[in-house]
This record gives sequence, structure tokens and C-alpha cells, in this order.
Amino acid sequence: MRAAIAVAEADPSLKVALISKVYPMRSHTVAAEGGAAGVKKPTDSLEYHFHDTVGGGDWLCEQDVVEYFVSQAPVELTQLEHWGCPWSRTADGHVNVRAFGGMKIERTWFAADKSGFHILHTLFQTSMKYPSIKRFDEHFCVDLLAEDGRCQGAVVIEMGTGEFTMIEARSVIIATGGAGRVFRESTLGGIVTGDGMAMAYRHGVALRDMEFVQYHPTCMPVTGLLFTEACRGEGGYLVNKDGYRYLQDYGLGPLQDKPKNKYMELGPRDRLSQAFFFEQQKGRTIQHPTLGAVVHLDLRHLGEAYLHERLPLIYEMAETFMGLDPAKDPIPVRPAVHYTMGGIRVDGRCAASLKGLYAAGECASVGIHGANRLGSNSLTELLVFGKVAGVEAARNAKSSSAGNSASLLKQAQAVEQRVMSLKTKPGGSEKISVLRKEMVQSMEEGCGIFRVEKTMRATCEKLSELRERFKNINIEDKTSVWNTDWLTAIELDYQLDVAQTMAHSAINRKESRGAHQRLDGFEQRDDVNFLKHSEAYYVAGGIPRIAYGDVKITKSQPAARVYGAAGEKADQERKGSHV
Amino acid sequence: MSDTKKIIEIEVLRYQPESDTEPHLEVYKVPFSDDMSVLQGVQYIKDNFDGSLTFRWSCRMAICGSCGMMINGIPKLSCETFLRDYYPNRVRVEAMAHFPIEKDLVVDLSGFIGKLESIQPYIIPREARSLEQGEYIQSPEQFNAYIQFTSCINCTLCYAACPQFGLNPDFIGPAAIALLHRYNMDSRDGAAEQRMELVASEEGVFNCSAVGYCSEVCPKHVDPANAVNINKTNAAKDYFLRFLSPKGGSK
Amino acid sequence: MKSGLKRSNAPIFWSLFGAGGMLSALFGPVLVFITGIAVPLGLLLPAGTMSYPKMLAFAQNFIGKGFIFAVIALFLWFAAHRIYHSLHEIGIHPGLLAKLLCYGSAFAATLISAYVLLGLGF
Amino acid sequence: MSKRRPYVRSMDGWWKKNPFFVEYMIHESTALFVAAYAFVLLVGLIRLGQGEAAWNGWLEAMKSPLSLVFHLAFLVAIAYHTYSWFVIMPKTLPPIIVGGKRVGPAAITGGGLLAAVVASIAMLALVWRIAL
Ligand SMILES: Cc1cc2nc3c(=O)[nH]c(=O)nc-3n(C[C@H](O)[C@H](O)[C@H](O)COP(=O)(O)OP(=O)(O)OC[C@H]3O[C@@H](n4cnc5c(N)ncnc54)[C@H](O)[C@@H]3O)c2cc1C
Ligand code: SF4
Ligand code: F3S
Ligand code: FES
Repeated sequence: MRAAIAVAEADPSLKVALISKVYPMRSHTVAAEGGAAGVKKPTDSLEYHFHDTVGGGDWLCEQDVVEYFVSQAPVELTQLEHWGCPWSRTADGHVNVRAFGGMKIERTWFAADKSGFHILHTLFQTSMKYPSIKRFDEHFCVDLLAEDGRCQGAVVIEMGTGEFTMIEARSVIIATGGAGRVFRESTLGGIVTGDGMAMAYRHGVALRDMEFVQYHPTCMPVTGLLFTEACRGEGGYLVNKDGYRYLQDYGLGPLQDKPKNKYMELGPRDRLSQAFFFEQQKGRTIQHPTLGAVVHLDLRHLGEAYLHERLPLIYEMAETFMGLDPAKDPIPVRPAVHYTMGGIRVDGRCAASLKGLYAAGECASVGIHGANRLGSNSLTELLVFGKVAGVEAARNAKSSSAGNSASLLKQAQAVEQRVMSLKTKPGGSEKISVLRKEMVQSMEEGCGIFRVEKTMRATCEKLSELRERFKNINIEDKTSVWNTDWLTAIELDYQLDVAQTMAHSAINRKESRGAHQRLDGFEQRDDVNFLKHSEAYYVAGGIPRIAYGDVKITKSQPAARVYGAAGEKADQERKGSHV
Repeated sequence: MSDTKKIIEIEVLRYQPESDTEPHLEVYKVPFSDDMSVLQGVQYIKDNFDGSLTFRWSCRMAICGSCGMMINGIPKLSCETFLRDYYPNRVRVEAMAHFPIEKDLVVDLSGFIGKLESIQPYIIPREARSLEQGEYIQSPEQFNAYIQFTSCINCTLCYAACPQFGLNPDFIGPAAIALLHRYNMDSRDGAAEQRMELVASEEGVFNCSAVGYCSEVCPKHVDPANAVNINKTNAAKDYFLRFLSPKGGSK
Repeated sequence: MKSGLKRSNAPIFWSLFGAGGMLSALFGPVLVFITGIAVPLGLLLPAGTMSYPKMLAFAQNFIGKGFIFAVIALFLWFAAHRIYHSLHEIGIHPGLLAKLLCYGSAFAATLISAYVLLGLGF
Repeated sequence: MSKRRPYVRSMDGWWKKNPFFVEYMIHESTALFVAAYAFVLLVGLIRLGQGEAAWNGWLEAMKSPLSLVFHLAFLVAIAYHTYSWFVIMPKTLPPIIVGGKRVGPAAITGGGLLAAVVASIAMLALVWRIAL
């Protein structure tokens, strides 16, 4: 949506089709709680934000892109304020910022704990101001149209009628979000199925760094619903079954009473999730009768009034979903899948290798998250790169000519036939829900917090098997109107592609970096062989081909990634070497 | 999770536009555990009994606003309503009241979206400010004047609760008016007068007879009834002022 | 923005409704008690509370006149508005007739009470 | 051709379907009693205008058992109107801020009911004074 507004502002004469399979205000951005990062305090600097991001990403970031990103972040967040976003404020009326994991200085702009919700609704409502934006709500995009090496449109299904429409366009921007729903326990909405990634992938565009999948350390067991990082930013503790703040054992100490940036609970997500895993190995997690292994997120010392003011949603969720009062009881939590760092490979201006195709948001890999995204960088990413994608797409649209409608139509009809046949072909016997269950189970086993060759191999094989079985699916609902049975099958098709890229990229990365951690002899980072982006290419009927690309390094040379006291020391040294 | 699962009966109002002439109820027996929401119950039916069962959902955490249903006759978000609270009785699930049913539990929301668009839900600045000048300053009082009305998730439960909307589908209705009020009350905005035309129109606030159920069912405590009724006073003031003002008369 | 919105005339009726609702909420019960129960039964209040001379004096007094007028007229405007809406709600779709009946009788009562009160002199 | 066929449900009997609506209809129907009472008063006023004999006739009529029963019903209904009026009141008022804090709905309803009680006592006292 940020992109659509950018196009509309760049040139009101360009027509924009804004397509979404849900009403746009239902997009999963709505669920983001904590906030969006952008330098705000006088004590902060762009430089700090840059180093936090690059270090947090374990040096797998495109540093020139990160530099642009941090410089635009405050501008975009202010723009959103002008559009009406109700950022939380200080008593003197300025926008307030809070602490977030892996960030050196408080720089996360927040709107209570409904930041994503407010960003999304602000954008949605603001988009209504522009007559050139025509929305296609509840339209499901099934494929892109490409001809002469240019992306020239898309084919969509109107969910309400089941009818196909071809949308011709001189530029196409994909902003379809992440793909975390290929895992079992995730913080994500049902719509986060990676469709856009898979569509680009099938048109020959690489999916980059797909092995990096972020686990969020504090989620509700079983459902995976998220308790925002802001819980920890506001001073929550993580304790094991002995009531011990175990993070001090994992290089994040020493113990702090007040939340201190980059220490203890405010370490980065990958480290916290990994610490959970080790605690579980040591038998120090709490065995909950129905929820399984958990640790406690303890907010009690913050007091009821403070919790109501700063974390109202969390309070409500704990009460309704778990029947407990965070001011009185600790909350049982465990890690769950949260974010896909990788995505459609695009350059710093959001352009993919297919001309006319742009991508922004979680579905894209523009290069700022590297091997591990820092919390609150991604909401900002949507804004900064949404705008870039919009501006670039507008420019491209103005400078290119219209395509050949007749042959595009032919393509679109072929797409329609392919997609319709899923529903109409007789004699299938596989159930979508069964295939999906097997997929998520196998991803959880093979591509979890820690990975070993054997289970990854099993997952790769399982996925190939599922691909085969998918050919034999049976869709029970044969009707046209609102056929979600059919649409989930299309999603599953895409999910399988994305899952394959994740599993194959993972098994090929023989080192440990960021969110990709191995326990089978590759426990160390290997900058010699793997300071590289992985790139997964589509191979029709086969497994993805994995290639590697260079990482752009400008001013931050890879170093040990350390937090807590050790991190502070390293910072001092770096500062020394800079003068 | 315990092995001996309890079974609950879920009664669902089904409507398949391509074969049914009108909706009918169907009962399913669903095994459940205490942490299962009504939404999960319905998903279970789709995954295991009938793939054609249709409903909207996404976030599962009461924030995306897509999963509203009538649960035992009361408009609720199905993802934050739990089966354990109905067991051992049967629970009845229907499409949100007052909206046309598209299929099963999916209703037609295009009218609602049109209303959202009609209220000009964006800041029309009272005072221009460039990005270099930084953010607008808002005191805590100014902030508190509108913040409550920003929490609407567009779930439309309030419409399913409002009989006046049921009787007159043209009524702009609680959530859209709450959003309108949100922008009017925002110190950055200066377009309250422009929006008055709609507030005071025949589709506007005077359709409301202060039933108040909208606020009762609102999962986010937006209190849309309050927004609607405050705007009745505003519209009445505006109405009489127009007679008094030198320009005279209403448009 | 939709154009051609028709401005509703509801504010007039709604304001009368609101005023009547408030007045009847504040004074309704006690008035019923006084005029319909206490005085007829001779309870609580002194005998002759509503005797002709007293009532005449009350109705001739400026404030008393106003009060009587307000109570009768506003109570009826309030009731007319609500009843009109309730008819609509239970599906008797009120045509012009119902509208005339509800608001018309309130209007007539307003005129009559004004006429009588003025007739009583000051 | 679209296969959509949205089904519109009837609103018949909607107010019977939910206890909240039943209550709403009951409190709405108190208007009938308010109207009836206002008519009684209107008749009284007309009689007053017609002279002493007419007025005394009206006073006599008010003493009939039927009238008393009716007035008891009016009393109950209008008292309920008072109660429900103030219960809705918080939803109709702009926020009232006292000492930087928003006054809660219970306080507003309570305040309204208190005002009604005070008004009633004042009324009685006033009538008492005039009567003596
Ligand atoms: C619980 C939670 C909390 C988070 N908290 C934070 C935080 O505090 N800070 C932070 O920076 N980040 C946070 N994140 C991450 C961040 O919210 C996401 O990365 C970001 O919102 C992704 O936005 P997006 O626009 O790329 O995708 P989305 O918001 O998911 O939007 C994708 C859109 O594409 C549409 N779409 C997808 N497929 C199709 C198709 N086939 N056809 C048509 N339309 C399609 C969808 O309908 C949707 O409208 C959080 C994420 C979660 C899940
Ligand atoms: S006002 Fe409340 S009930 Fe109505 S749509 Fe918004 S959140 Fe839902
Ligand atoms: S329920 Fe409807 S009638 Fe008014 S108070 Fe709410 S909008
Ligand atoms: S699924 Fe999003 S509100 Fe229930």
C-alpha cells in the first residue's frame, strides 16, 4: 500500500491496481505489535542503527542498502505521522521511542502494542484519498504475466465469484508478505503463504537467503500467537523452571535489573530462541501439562497499571487466550516461527531480475536483514522500500510501452486453464489438509531452530514426495463462489515451492550464521565459503538449483557477533579503530 | 493434550449459493480441547468433514477483524471465543446478522467498505507541515481525544449488532461513524465541516436510536455508540447554527 | 465523496425528543406520584394541594405556566418520536399516516395546551 | 455471468432474538406510558381552563380505582424509563474529564439517577411549600 501511494503521488495519471486476497486492512502487518525502528533521539545516530542492523544480520546484509534504509527510516516514520498514525507520545507531545532487542539505543516508534495495526490502517485509509488507486479487494493473484523478458501483468481470481481477470500492467510490484505458514507453530496469519515469492520464483527470479527463518522467542505455545518483544523492551524477564534468568548463561549477561539494550532479554531473537533450545536440552524448561515445554515470561514486577498503558493488547491476549493475569502470573512461552528473512531477490531499488517486476516488504530480499532480522526493522522496511518500489515502478511504467494484449490474453487463458484444472480434474484422492499437515510437520523437524543434515535430508525428500502427491489432490468443493477449498490448494502449491527453497538452501549452507544454526559439525560461521547470499532457482519438475551471490560490504567488516558485556567491549574497540 | 478428547456439537448455518435456495443448519461433532477457539472448531470441520465450508479468518489473535460470526446469536470474533465456554451444550454458529450471506459464514461487506470510503478517513491537514519540520505536536489531552476511536479493527460486529442497520442498510453505521469521529477529533485534521454533510444526511447519525448494542459487542472497546451519539449533538448544533448564520439555510 | 446527500430534518424532532426524555426522566416519576397517587389518596401531601385556586394560581404564574407547558408538550414530543421509531422497528412500516398520527398529536397537544394556558391569563 | 446469489435474511421478529433487544423494546415502550400520562395532564389542563367545577370533576376522576391502577403502572414504567435513560446516557455524552481523568460510565449513570432523586425531592418539597 505504501507503494501504491507512492505511485499515486509520483504521477496521478498512472492507474494503480491494488490487489489483495483479503481486505487490505486484514493483511498480516496488522498483527505487528512492537513498533518500527528509525533514529529519533539526539543521542542516537544513523551510524548506530546501521551497525546494529548489519551486526544483527550476521554480516549478510547489503551494506549500501542498509545505509539508505537507516537514512530514510525517520523520514518515512514522520510521513506516517503526518498521515495520522497515532504514535505513542511523550508528555510534551513528541513521538516516543522504546527499546527493542538487538538495538543499541531506544529507537522503536510505537503505537501502544498495536503498531502494525495502526500503520496498516493509516496506510489503508490514506490510500482512499487517491482516486487513481483502484482496489481489487478479495482478489487472489494466481500468476504473473511475462513476455519479451518483461513482467506485464497478473492474473487474478475474484474470490466472490471465482472469475478470472487479467490485469495488464507496465510495472508489477509484489508485496505479498512472508511465508512462515509452511511451519507448524507460527505467529502468522493464515494468509501468510508466500504466494508472491513462489510466483516470482516460477518466472525464473531467484529466492535469496531462504534458509534464514526467524523464530520468535516469546510465543504462546500451540497456537504460536506472539507476545511482542516490547514485553522485554518494557522490562519483562525470561526465567526457567528454577525461576532463573537463564540468558546470562548464553553470552548475554551480566544480569541487569532494568532493561539494558543488547543485554539479557534485549538480545537478538535468534540468540534467545537458541537459548531456549539449550535450556530444554538441559531439562531446565517447565513441562506444562497441556502446552509442552515452556519457559516463563515474567511481567509481574511491572505492575498492572503500567502493563495496561504500555502493553494493553498483551494484557488482553493473556487474559482471553490463556486465562491468566500477567500482573499476577508469569506467562508460559516458547519460540515459534515468525519471519522469513529471505525472499525475492531485488536490488537496492526493489527491482527484480525480471524487468518491470518489483518487490517490497517481507516477500522481498532487498538485503537489510541478512541472516537475522532485528525486531522493528521490518515495519520500517515496508515503508521505506514500499515507497522506493512505488517510485521506481512509476518511472518504469512511464518509460515503457504497452504490451501485446492479444498474446498476454492467450497466456492468461493458459493460466486460467491450469488453475481451473486443479478443481475440475476428476479422480484425485489426496486431501489438502493432510498434505499441509505433513508439510508443516516436516519443516518443523528439518528446518527448526537447530538443524542437522539427516533431518534436513528427510525434509527435502518429504517435500519432493508431497510435490508428487499434490498432483493427485482432490478438491471437495467444485463451485465458483467463494471456493476457499480451491484457493487453499493453490496456496499449498506455492507453499511447497517455498518450503523446498528453504530446505534446500539450508542443507547447502554448511555453516552456522544468524538464524541458521547447525549442530552437525558446522557450528561455526564460515566467512571464507559462506559470506554469501544463497539463491534458489526454479527447476521445472525438479528440486531447486542453489547458487551463491556476493555480499556488498562497505564499512563494516565481519566480526564476532557478541552481545551483553562482550558486545559493549567490542563496540568500544570498533570506535577506537574508526578514529 | 489429554487423550480422551471431549466432543462438542457445533451447529453451523450453511448456505451454498449455487445449490441452496435458503440457509439451513447442520450439526457436526467435533473433538476439542480446552484451548480451542470456535474458529478452530470450524477449521476442524473444514479439514475433516466438509472442505466446502467457507469462512473468513487470518490472524487468530483478534486483530485482523475477519472472523466475526454470530455465536449462539451474539456477534463475536470466533478466534477469541472458546468452545470450552459452551460445552457440554451445543454451540450455534451463523454468518453475521444484517449482512447478505455470500456463502456459509461469509457475508457481503462491500457496502461497509463503501461507507468507510465515504467518510474521508484520512487527515486533511488543518495546517500544512513539511517533513523537515518533523512531527506534529500533540498534547496528551489532544491525543486522548481521539485515540479510543482508532482501535477499530473493522470487524463489523457492531453492524451485526445494530438493528437500525438491519432495518436500513443505507445507515452509515457505528464503525464508519466512529472512524469519522476519530479524524474529526484529531488535532491534526481540519475537515470536520466537510464531513458534517454526511453526518447530518438521511444516511447519517439520526438513524441511530441509541440501542447501544454496538458498543456492547465491540471487541476493542471503541464505543461506537458514543461516537454516533456525540455526532447527533454536533449535527443538531450545526443544523440550528445554519439558520442563524448570515449565509443562512442548509445546503 | 457521495454527492447529492439529502440533509435530514431529524435534528428538530431529535432535540425535542432529547429534551422530553430528560425532563420525563428527571420529573416523570415524581409527577405521576403527586398527581396520580398522593393527591387522590390524600397521602403525604397536605389536603387541598391541588385545589382549584392553588392550581389556577400556579397556572397563572409565569414559571408554573412554563413548567406545565414544557411537561405536557415535551413529554408528548418525546413519546411521539419513540413510538414512531418503534413502529418502524417492529416492521409496521410507518407511512405518512403514522408520522402524522405521532407527531401530529404531539403538535396538536402543544397547540391546545398553549391555548389553554394563555387563556388562563397571567 | 456471476454465480453470486447473496441471501438477505429477514428482520422479522428481530427484537425477540436477543435479551438485549427485548430490554430495548421494553424501555422504548415506556414512551407509551409517558404519552398516556401527558394526555391525562392535558385533559386536566383543559378542565382547569373550563372553571372550578370542571377541575373538581377531574380531581374526582383521578380518585377512581381504575385511575389509580393506571397511575401505578405509569409510575413503574416511567421510573423504568428514568433508569434506562441514565443507563444509556454515558454512551451519548462527550467524554467528561475531571482532574485529567475520564469519568466512567457507572459514575455518569449514578450521577444521573442521583439528579433524578434530587429533582424528585425538590419537587415534593416545592409542592409542599406551595400547598401550605
Ligand atoms: C505477530 C507479529 C508481530 C510483528 N511485530 C513486528 C514489529 O514489532 N516490528 C516489525 O518491524 N515487524 C514486526 N513483524 C513483522 C512484520 O509485521 C512483517 O514483516 C510485515 O508486516 C510484512 O508486511 P508485508 O506488507 O510484507 O506483508 P503483509 O502485511 O502480510 O501483506 C501481504 C499482502 O499480500 C496479499 N497477498 C498475499 N498473497 C496474495 C495473493 N496470492 N493474491 C493477492 N494478494 C495476496 C495479502 O492479502 C496481504 O494483503 C511482526 C510480525 C508478526 C507476525
Ligand atoms: S467499532 Fe468495534 S465492533 Fe465495530 S467494527 Fe470497529 S472494532 Fe468491530
Ligand atoms: S446499535 Fe445501532 S442504533 Fe445506534 S447505538 Fe449502536 S448504532
Ligand atoms: S482471525 Fe483475525 S480477528 Fe479473528
